[in-house]
This record gives sequence, C-alpha cells and structure tokens, in this order.
Amino acid sequence: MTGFQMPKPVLAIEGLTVSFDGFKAVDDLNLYLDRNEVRVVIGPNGAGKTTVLDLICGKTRATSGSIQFDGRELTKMKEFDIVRAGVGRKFQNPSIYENLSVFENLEMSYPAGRKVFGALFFKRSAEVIARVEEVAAEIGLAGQLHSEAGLLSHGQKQWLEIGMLLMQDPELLMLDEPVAGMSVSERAQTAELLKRISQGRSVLVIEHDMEFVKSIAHKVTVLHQGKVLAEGSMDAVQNNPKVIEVYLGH
Amino acid sequence: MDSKLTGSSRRLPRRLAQGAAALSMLAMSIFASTASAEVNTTGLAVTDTEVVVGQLHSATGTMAISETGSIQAERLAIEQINASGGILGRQIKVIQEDGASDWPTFAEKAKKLLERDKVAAVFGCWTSASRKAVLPIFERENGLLYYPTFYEGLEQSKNVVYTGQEATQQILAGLDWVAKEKGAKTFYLLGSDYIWPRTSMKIARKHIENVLGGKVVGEEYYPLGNTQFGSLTNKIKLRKPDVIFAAVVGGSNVAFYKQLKAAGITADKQTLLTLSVTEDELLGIGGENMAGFYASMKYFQSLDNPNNAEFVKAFKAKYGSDAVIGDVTQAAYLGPWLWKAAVEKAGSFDVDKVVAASAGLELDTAPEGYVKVHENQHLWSKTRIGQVQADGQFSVVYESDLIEPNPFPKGYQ
Amino acid sequence: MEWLSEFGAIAAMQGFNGLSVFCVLLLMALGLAIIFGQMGVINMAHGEFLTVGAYTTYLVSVLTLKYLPELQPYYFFVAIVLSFVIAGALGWLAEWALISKLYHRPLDTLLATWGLSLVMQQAFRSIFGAREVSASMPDWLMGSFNPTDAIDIPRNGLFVMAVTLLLTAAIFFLLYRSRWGLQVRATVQNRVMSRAVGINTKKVDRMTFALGCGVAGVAGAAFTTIGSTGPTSGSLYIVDTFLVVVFGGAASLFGTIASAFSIAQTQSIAEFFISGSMAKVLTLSAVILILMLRPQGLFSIKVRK
Amino acid sequence: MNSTLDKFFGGKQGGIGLLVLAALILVVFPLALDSFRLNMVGKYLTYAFVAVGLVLCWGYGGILSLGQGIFFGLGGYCMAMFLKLEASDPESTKIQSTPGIPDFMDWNQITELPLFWQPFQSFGFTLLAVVAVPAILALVIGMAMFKRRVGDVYFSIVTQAIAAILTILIIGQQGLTGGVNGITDLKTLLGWDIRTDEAKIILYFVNAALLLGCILIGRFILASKLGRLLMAMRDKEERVRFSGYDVASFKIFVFCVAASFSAIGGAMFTLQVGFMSPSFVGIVPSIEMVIFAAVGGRMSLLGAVYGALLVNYGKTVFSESFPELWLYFMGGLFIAVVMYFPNGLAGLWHSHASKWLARLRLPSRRQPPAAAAQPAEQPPASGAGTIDAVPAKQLESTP
Repeated sequence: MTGFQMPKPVLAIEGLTVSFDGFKAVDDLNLYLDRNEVRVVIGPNGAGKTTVLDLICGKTRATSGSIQFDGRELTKMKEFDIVRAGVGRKFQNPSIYENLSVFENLEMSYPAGRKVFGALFFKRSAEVIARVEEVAAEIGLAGQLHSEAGLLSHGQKQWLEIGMLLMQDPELLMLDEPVAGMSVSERAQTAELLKRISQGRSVLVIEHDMEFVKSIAHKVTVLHQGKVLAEGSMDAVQNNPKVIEVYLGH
Repeated sequence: MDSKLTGSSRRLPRRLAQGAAALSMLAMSIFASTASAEVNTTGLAVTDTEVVVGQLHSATGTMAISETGSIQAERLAIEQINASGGILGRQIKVIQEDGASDWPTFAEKAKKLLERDKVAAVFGCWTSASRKAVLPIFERENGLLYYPTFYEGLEQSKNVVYTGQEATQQILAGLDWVAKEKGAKTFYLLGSDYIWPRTSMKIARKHIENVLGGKVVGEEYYPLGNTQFGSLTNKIKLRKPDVIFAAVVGGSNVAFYKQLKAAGITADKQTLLTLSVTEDELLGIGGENMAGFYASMKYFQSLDNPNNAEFVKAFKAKYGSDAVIGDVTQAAYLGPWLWKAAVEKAGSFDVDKVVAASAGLELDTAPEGYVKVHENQHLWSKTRIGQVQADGQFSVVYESDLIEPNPFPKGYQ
Repeated sequence: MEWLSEFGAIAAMQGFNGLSVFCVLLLMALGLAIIFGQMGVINMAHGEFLTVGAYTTYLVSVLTLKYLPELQPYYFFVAIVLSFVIAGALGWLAEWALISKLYHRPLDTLLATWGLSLVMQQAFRSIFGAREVSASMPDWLMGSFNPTDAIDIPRNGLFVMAVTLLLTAAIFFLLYRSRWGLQVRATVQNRVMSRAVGINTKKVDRMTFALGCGVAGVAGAAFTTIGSTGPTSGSLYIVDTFLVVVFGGAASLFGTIASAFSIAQTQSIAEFFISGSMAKVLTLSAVILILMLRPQGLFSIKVRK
Repeated sequence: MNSTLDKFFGGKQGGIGLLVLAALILVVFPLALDSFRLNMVGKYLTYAFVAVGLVLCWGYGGILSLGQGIFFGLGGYCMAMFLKLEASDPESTKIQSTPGIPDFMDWNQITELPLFWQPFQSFGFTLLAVVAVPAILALVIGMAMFKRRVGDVYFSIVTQAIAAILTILIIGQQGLTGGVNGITDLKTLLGWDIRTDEAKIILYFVNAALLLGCILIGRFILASKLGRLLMAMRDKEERVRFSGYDVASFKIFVFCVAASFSAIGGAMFTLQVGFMSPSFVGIVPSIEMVIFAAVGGRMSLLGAVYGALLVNYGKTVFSESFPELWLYFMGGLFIAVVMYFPNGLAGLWHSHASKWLARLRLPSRRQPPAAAAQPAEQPPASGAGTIDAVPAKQLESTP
C-alpha cells in the first residue's frame, strides 16, 4: 500500500509463489500493471516467465500469494471464469484450430454461446459476422477469412491467435513470445498491431527479441530464478549491472 | 493328412452302411413305420425317413469348457439310437447351433431351431441363465427342451424335461449323509455368486437349521472368476466348521482347492462336501489337490453297474480314452433316450403328446441306473456321495434311495 | 488365553494373506507399470502375456514329467526363465508389428491390443483346448509352513512372495541403476533429445515393451501355483491391474507398489468382514473415489510444462 | 448452409446418405427379410444406438468410454423392470409365496416389492427413467471425472472399472435384480403381446425410427457451434479453455447424450429380445460396442450404423460356420481398423469408392461397388463434419 493516490493497477500480483516438489519456480513475486500499459517480461530460460502467465490465467495454481485483477482475486477462480473476467492469453506455440477456417477460428472466440445450450443453439448473426470481419481486418487476415487455418504461414497463425483473443475484447492481454519464428517484416507488423490493440487495455508480453521489446515496451520486468531482478524502462534495465550479469551479458 | 485319410476311409463304409440303412428303412417304412401325417400333426420337420432335432450348447466362449461333454454325450446317444433303427422307423438328424456362452444368442438360436427348422426336440443349454433366456421361446413356440444340468429348481415348464437333479435332490441327501456319518453340526456355506449357489445354500441352510438341528457358521459368495481365497481360509480356521459345503464353479474352483490345500485345510483335518465338482472339473483342479473331499452327485464315472460300464466304454471309444464323464454329461446322454421312449410311447412326435407320454416313463438302461420321469418333468434319481481320489476319479461311498424331484420344496423357500 | 493366541494366529495369517494378495497384484502390475508408466502404451493384452507364462509353465511341467521325471522338483525354475523369454519374445514381436506404429495414439493402442488379446485367447484355445489346465506342483511348493501349531503359512504364497521380491528388485536395478534403465528414463522424458544424444529410441521402446511382457510372463508362471490356467484366465486380471497402475500414479514404480499394497490390504481386510463380492465392490469403488480426488494417482510428480 | 433443416440433414450429401439408410432399414430390410431375420436386424440396430453415441463422444469429443454397456444395460433394465412387473400380476404368479412380485424376488424371500421398483409400475415414469437414469449416472460420472480433469486414458479405465462394479452388484443383488440370469420372461407391454410376429415388426419400425431420430439429433449437435467446439477441444483443449469455455461441461454434455442414446438402444433391445441380463453391462460387450463405431468410422454417424450391422452380421455368419475363427476375425478387425483404416468404412468410402463412383458418373448412385468379399456399405464422412453416406448392397440376401 502506497501512501498517495495512484491510478489503481489493473493487475496486482503480490507475494506470488509456486513450488514444484520444493523447487520454487516463482518466488515471492510482486508485479503491478496499469491500464493502457504494455509490459514486457524478459529473463533467461527457466526464470519463471511462462509460469507467471500460467499462474495468472489459472493454468497453474499458486502455492501462496495473490493475483488481483480489477479487484477480483484470480488465484481461486476457474480458468474459464478468469477468461470471462477479461484475461486473454496467447500460447508460446500458435494454438489455433487447424481444421477450421479462419472465420470459424475467430467465431469460436466470440463471447456468446459459451455455455452448453448456448453453443447448441448459437446462431451466426449479422453482429457476429461483422465482429469477425472487423477483427480479421485488424490482424490482416481479411483476405483469408475462408481458407483453412492450417494453411496459413507461421506468422499469420500467430496473428490469428491474437485475433482470437481480440474477439473476446479482454482487458488484459497476455502474449507468450508472439514474434517467435517471424520474419523481420512480420515482426514490425506485429509491433504495429500491438501498439494499436493496446489502446484501452493492458498487455503483458514475454519476449526474447530485444529489438522487438524495445519497439513496444513501456516498461520491462526482468525475472531471474522466479524473482524480479529489475524493473523499469528498457534503457534503465539494459544498463542495470545485475541484469547484464545474468542475462544480457553473455 | 494321415488322419484325414483314415477319417474318410473310415467314414466311407459307414456312409454306405448308413445309405443302405436309410434305403432299407425307406422300404420298411412303407410297411412298418407309420406315415408322417399321422405321427406329426403339428408341422414339425419329420419325414417318413427322418426326424430333425436341435442341439443348442456353447461350443465357443467361456462355457464351452463345461458344455463340450454334454454335446458329446447327446451325439453319442443319437448315434446309438440311429444305429438301432431310429425312432418310429426314422433316423434322427441333428442341427447343431452354438449359443456361444451368450444368452441372447441362445434365445436367437432357439428361435431359429423352433421357427425355421421346426425341430421336434432340442437337447441343450447348460447354465440357468441360458435356460431362462430360451424358456419363453420354448413355451411360445411349444417346443421341447431336454435340459441336462443339475440346477436350482424353482421352475417347472411343460416344455422342458429336466434330466439333471433339482437342488433338493442333490443337497438334502448329501447333508443328511454328512450329519449322520460325520456327526456334523456346524456348516460353512460357500459359493460363487449367482443364482444356483445362492438358491442351493438357501435350501441347505433351512435343512441344516430346521431338520438337522445344526448351525451355519458362515455363508458367503465370491464373484465368478475370483482367484483369491486367502481371507476365506482364515475365516474357516476361525470358525472351525465341521463341514465346508461348497458350490464354487469355473476357474475359481482350481484356485479355491489349491489354496485350501496350501493353507493346510486338507481332508485329514476337515470335511468338505461340494455340489459343483464333477470329473470334468477335477481334470482342471487335479485329483491330488482335493483328494479325500466329498461330492454329492447323482452320477460318477466310477459307478459300478453294467449300464455304466457299457456307456463309459462307448464314450471312450468315440472320444478317446482320456475322456472323462461327469454328472451332467451322463444326464445329457439320457435326453435323447428319454425322448425316444416318450415318442414311441405316444406314437407321435407332437410335443403335447410326447410331453403327456413322458410322465411316468421309466428307463432302466440309464448309466446311473433306473430313472423315472415325474409328473413335474424332473427325474426320480438316486444321490451318491463320492470321495475324490488322487487319480481324478471318485469312489462312491454312499448311495441314497430313489429321491422324488421337488422343484418347489415347501418349507425351503 | 487360548482364545487369544488363536486370535493372534488368525491375525498373523490374515496379515500374511494381505501380503500375498499384495504380491499377486504387484506381480500383475509390474509389467504394466513398465509398459504403461514408462511408455504410455495401454496394453489390454497384458493378461494374455501373463497367460503365455502360465501355459509355458504348464508345458514345461508336462514335458518334465514325461521325459525327466526325476527333475520334477526343480522344473519350476526352468519354467520361470522360459516364461520370461517366451512372453518377452512375443512382446518384442507385438511391439514390432503393432505398437511401434501407434505411439502417440494411446486410445488406439488400447483398441489394437484388445484385438491382439482376442487373437491370443483364441490361439490358446486352439492350441491347448478350452479346458482349464493345471501344472503339477513339486512337493516343496505344496502344503504349508508352520512356525507354530496354529499358524499355517502357505508355501505357494511364500514362493510368490519371493518371486515378487526378486522381480521388483531386478526391475528397480534395471531401471534405476543400469545404463539401459537410464536410456529408458531419458527416452520417456524427452524422446527427441534422447535421439539427439544417440539413444536408439526405437530399440529402447522395443526392449521396454518386451521386458514388460516378459515380467508378465513370470507373473503368469508364479500364478500357476495358486490358480488354474485357461484361455481367458488373463482377462480376469486386466481391470484390477490397470487400476493398480493408475491408482499408483502411472509414472512411478514406488506408486505402483504403494497402490498394490493399499488395494490388497483393503480387499483382504474387507473380505474378512463382508462377503467376497461386496468386498470387491467396496475396493473398486474406493479406488475410483480416490482417483476422483487425486486424478493423477497417489504418487504423481508435479512437473511444470 | 444456414437453414435449420440443413443442420439436421447435413447438407445435400448428408441428406442423400440419410435417405439411403432410411430406405435400407425402413423399406429394403422389411421387404427382403422374413420376420426372424428382421428381428435379428432389429437387435443389431439397438447396438447401433450405442455406436452412434460413441461417434459423438469418442469420434468428435475424444472421450473413449469403455463402459457404454452400463448405459445400454441401465436403459434395458428400466424397460425390463416395467415389463416384468406387468408380467408378474397376482394371477399368473399365484404359485409363489408372495404373488404379484417378480418370480426371482419370491425365490429370494423378498415379500414386498422393493421401493425402487415401485415407480416402474408406471409406463410414463419408465419411459422417462429409460433416458433419465443413465443420463443422470453419466452426469455424475462426467462431473466427477471431467471437472477434475481425469485424463482420456484414465477415464477409459475408470469407466471399465465402473462397468465391472455394476456387473458385480447386479449379479450379487439377485433378489432385487434377477442376478446373473437377468430379468427374463417378459410378455406384454400395456397388455399388448410383444412376442407375436406383428409386434416384432412394429417394434422393429419403432426402433428404426428412433435410431434415425438419434442420428438427426447427432447431426444437429455436430452442425452446431457445440460440434465445432468438440472437435476444437479434441485437438487444442487448452486453447478452448482459455477462450472462456468450461471444457468439462461440454464433455459432460456429449457423454450424457451418448449415454442416453445407448439407453434407448438398451430399452429397445429389451422390447425386441424379451429379456435383459448383466452380460450387456460388463467390459467385454462395452468394448465390442466400440468396435462397431470404429469399423463404421468413428467420425461418421451413419457409418456407425453400418458398422453395427456388419460386425454383428459377421458374428452371426462366422459363429454359425466357423465358430473357432470368429475371435481371430474379431481381433484382426480391431487391429486392422486401428492400424490401417482409422476412419473405418466411412473413410474407405470417402477415399476410394466415392471417387470411383464419380468417375463412372452414374446417373443413379444406387449401385455401389461390390467390393471384395465383404458386402460394401461405405458410409462416408468428410473430415470436418459433413456426414453423408451412399450405400448399399442389401446386407443380407441369403437365408
């Protein structure tokens, strides 16, 4: 609790710890994320970056600590409730439905017909179609709406998955290595995309590519052995001797 | 290859002989046998020279082990009847169907035999479940079933002749014997978990408590196929019954007796009387594993009488000298003979007439000795106590008087 | 006083009974724990490999009795080795022809091995006949061992226990102390990486499967001392066996042992107080309930992915 | 593409396939087969209900239940209980010590109808129970398993264990259930004798119509968003979950639907065959039912029907002519289908026969290839969810 009034963070992680058979993958972590902020988490392999995302979205359960999102405690909520509360998460490898068309992939994430009978009697209304087309234009796949998703290029698949998250209109968007395996021009396009979509929501990104990080990050958090090693602007972090030693140095 | 050659060369003269027999039968039938229209007014598959019967057992599946003996015995009886001139001058032709150890299949095949093949009689079934499955069909189609297995009773259909013993025949004499000979007062009842053991034990309990004045110190059932009897042997040791009264069946049998022996419960210390071990089962259990224990049956292969000697000889001649004959096998052998006698008495193949003729029918050529058909279509028979020998045979230590079949015993239900 | 000592004797024998049920379960489950736990293959024909071992023992006993009757007391040791070899060889064949094509499709291996089990059952029936057979036991395996007058410890139970101990120890040694075991565990954890460091993963898979089947064969041989052998004997065990492995937590050999122990004790104790059928229902239901609470089994390792 | 009718019929192709199947079981079989064979086909078709359910929950949902016999049996038992009570009126059971209760209860010294039997005196309740009892059990199992994320393989093994438990219970409580013999000697349904030939034929048609109804429901489910979600879950369960769906509830739903279908099959089995026994509840029949779906094609609703018909027909033929070969055949079938034809007959049809047909450009699509030794019913299914079929030579032409 800080004494003076700051805008309340969208996401407040405090004292978060998770241990696997005694090994603390995330250790007493504190992290705050503001509205409209793009935060990038970096760190060497095994630093616990992906685990943090897993903890936020409910895939892994915390051993102790709390995750407050818009005033709601996420650590006790079910995964789908966390999503419905407004948290979207993209996986490290593009995770899309290869056998379905791009349209169907996006439609699948439309936040209606999420319950059994809702899905059974879900109708493809004009509203749904409009929303799908809007998002498809945003991610640059308007031309491929009816092709099978499995046929897209690797970069396009990454975008499609981001598009699927956008369909849900989440308040917090979490992206695990969104530009892995992308060409230089695709990276640039992705950076642009991220800048556009971060309007009105918070974005948490895990990324290794420093150029890309520089181009999007408002603030960078460095994780090491499950703890925050440093936090601040990209420049500040890059010049932090501890960070150089463990991560950037070699 | 060799066996095939000898097989066919052996078969050839027999075929010729059969053909000749059939021809002469045809000639004879013009004079001797009655025309089909007279002996068969209900549209059965009977011609002037031939009558068709069905055989319905499991040749495959888990029950095949048990039913093979019955199939063989019925075949033998039918062959013998044919060789001696058939029934009312007609040769018996067999249609064999496989129930495949599956009750709906039994029902399906029974229907086929009765509806399509119009067989005059069916020899078949082994388990109660298969009999229950086909029973409504026999009653509806007015067929005739000869059922060979000793069973729980509580049934009496005019369309079934029960050639095995019903429960009271098998159980009461056995219990009386152990009570008298061994002075048994306390009993441990034990069976596989299904209707026959449960009904049998129910009857046994009533008899022990109400008639013998004894006490049941344990009664329990194990799932079919169970192979772990360790806790049971300990319970037996704890309760120290004078007699273990057992109706364990199938694969469990082997495990049960082996484990009894291993736990030191052997015949020199403990009396055991079983309802479910015949020579067939002993083959799997091994005589040495239960030597000295007793079984209560109406028939043992070692029965010493001329009928049986002849039967055993014929059976071994046909199926090899290793073949063993159990209680049910003998009962199955009676089926065709009882049917023949009834048909000839009725002078007709019509089921109603054959059924009417069956009551009171006597057969003194049965391997088990004299049997008589009761009005309730079960057989009057004797019950014997056999003691297991290490060689897999029984030695008969006691023989009862002729016992009246009583499928609905008053006071035991 | 006498009553008390008798009660003690019964309790001791009942305890022994629990142990011997435990050994039976463990013997059944060991092979499966290797195959299912280490390779993720659901081998529904496991019971049939067990039966292969049992029939092998039966054949050896018949042949010994016929040709070398003076060696009858010792045939069992030959039979156990042969059971291992034959069941293992058949397993090797099955892996080569069937399983190797179906990795990563666990539910399909389940169906294919079920098919294999039907074929094997019918083969047993064609070769040995539908009747159950029983190997003749050497005298030293019959009867009981009496530490006191009131206590009978079945010798065949002791024998099964000894086989279980030796086999478990051997498997532990193989898996955790030998180079081959290291390769198996490496392959389980990371197939691609193992291949990269020069492990012939195909060979490892095949040997693992063969080993699992061979172990089942030994179990089958040991079971001839307590039960009979028929074409469908193996199928009686399959559900129990899978439950033991699943309950223990598939990847853990310790888990398998613990689970066999707890299931055996539950079953054995329940049997003492209620009827055998109901004891079985009770045990199975308890296992399922606990599985619902701990879906990954008793001893699952928490891993981060 | 967007009419509700299309959702049921699966587009033009699917419509044709369905019509052909309907023609086959509603017209061809009844005309070509005598009442004995027709009754047999009716029995096979009751297994098709299970297979259709398995296509939904295994083929599309990825849930392999090895305990569908539980639901088939429960549906059958519910129906059998009603029929048994009707057959046990005081008049026809006056020989018993307690007239008016089923005979097996009397043999087990039960003197009063047990509480859970009493509602089965009402036909309305029975009809409800046939579907509801299995569905509720499936719901309970599903809730316990899927909510706690018991894995695929574990689920299969647990369903097996439940089948084993239920079998032991039914056999062990024979006073209440009829034990290993089952509930036998069923005679009339609301006074109508179900054993006559006319009754059998009427029941056959009811059965066939219900089956077609189930297929339509199945199609509706698969054509809906729920159908797409099922497939999506099978491939990328995590993605679906983190798109805000409660994955477990969809699995539970489809498992319950499959259970209800099986139960309807079981009830129709009881009506047509005249008894129900625990031999349908156990593990072996449950796995056999899986093979019906696998042979037909685990992704094809129509294929499942052909699979059930063919395998059972094969069983009858083989067990009559070469009983000892039957298990080899069945085992070989399992292995072959899994290894070489994972999409079953439907897949074969799709990859071979339909091309062949197209090349011939027959104006009439009635004549299928008389492929090899087996009758060739090749109901096809495209991978993604349109379901269609073009059969078919007559299944049984010989007596």
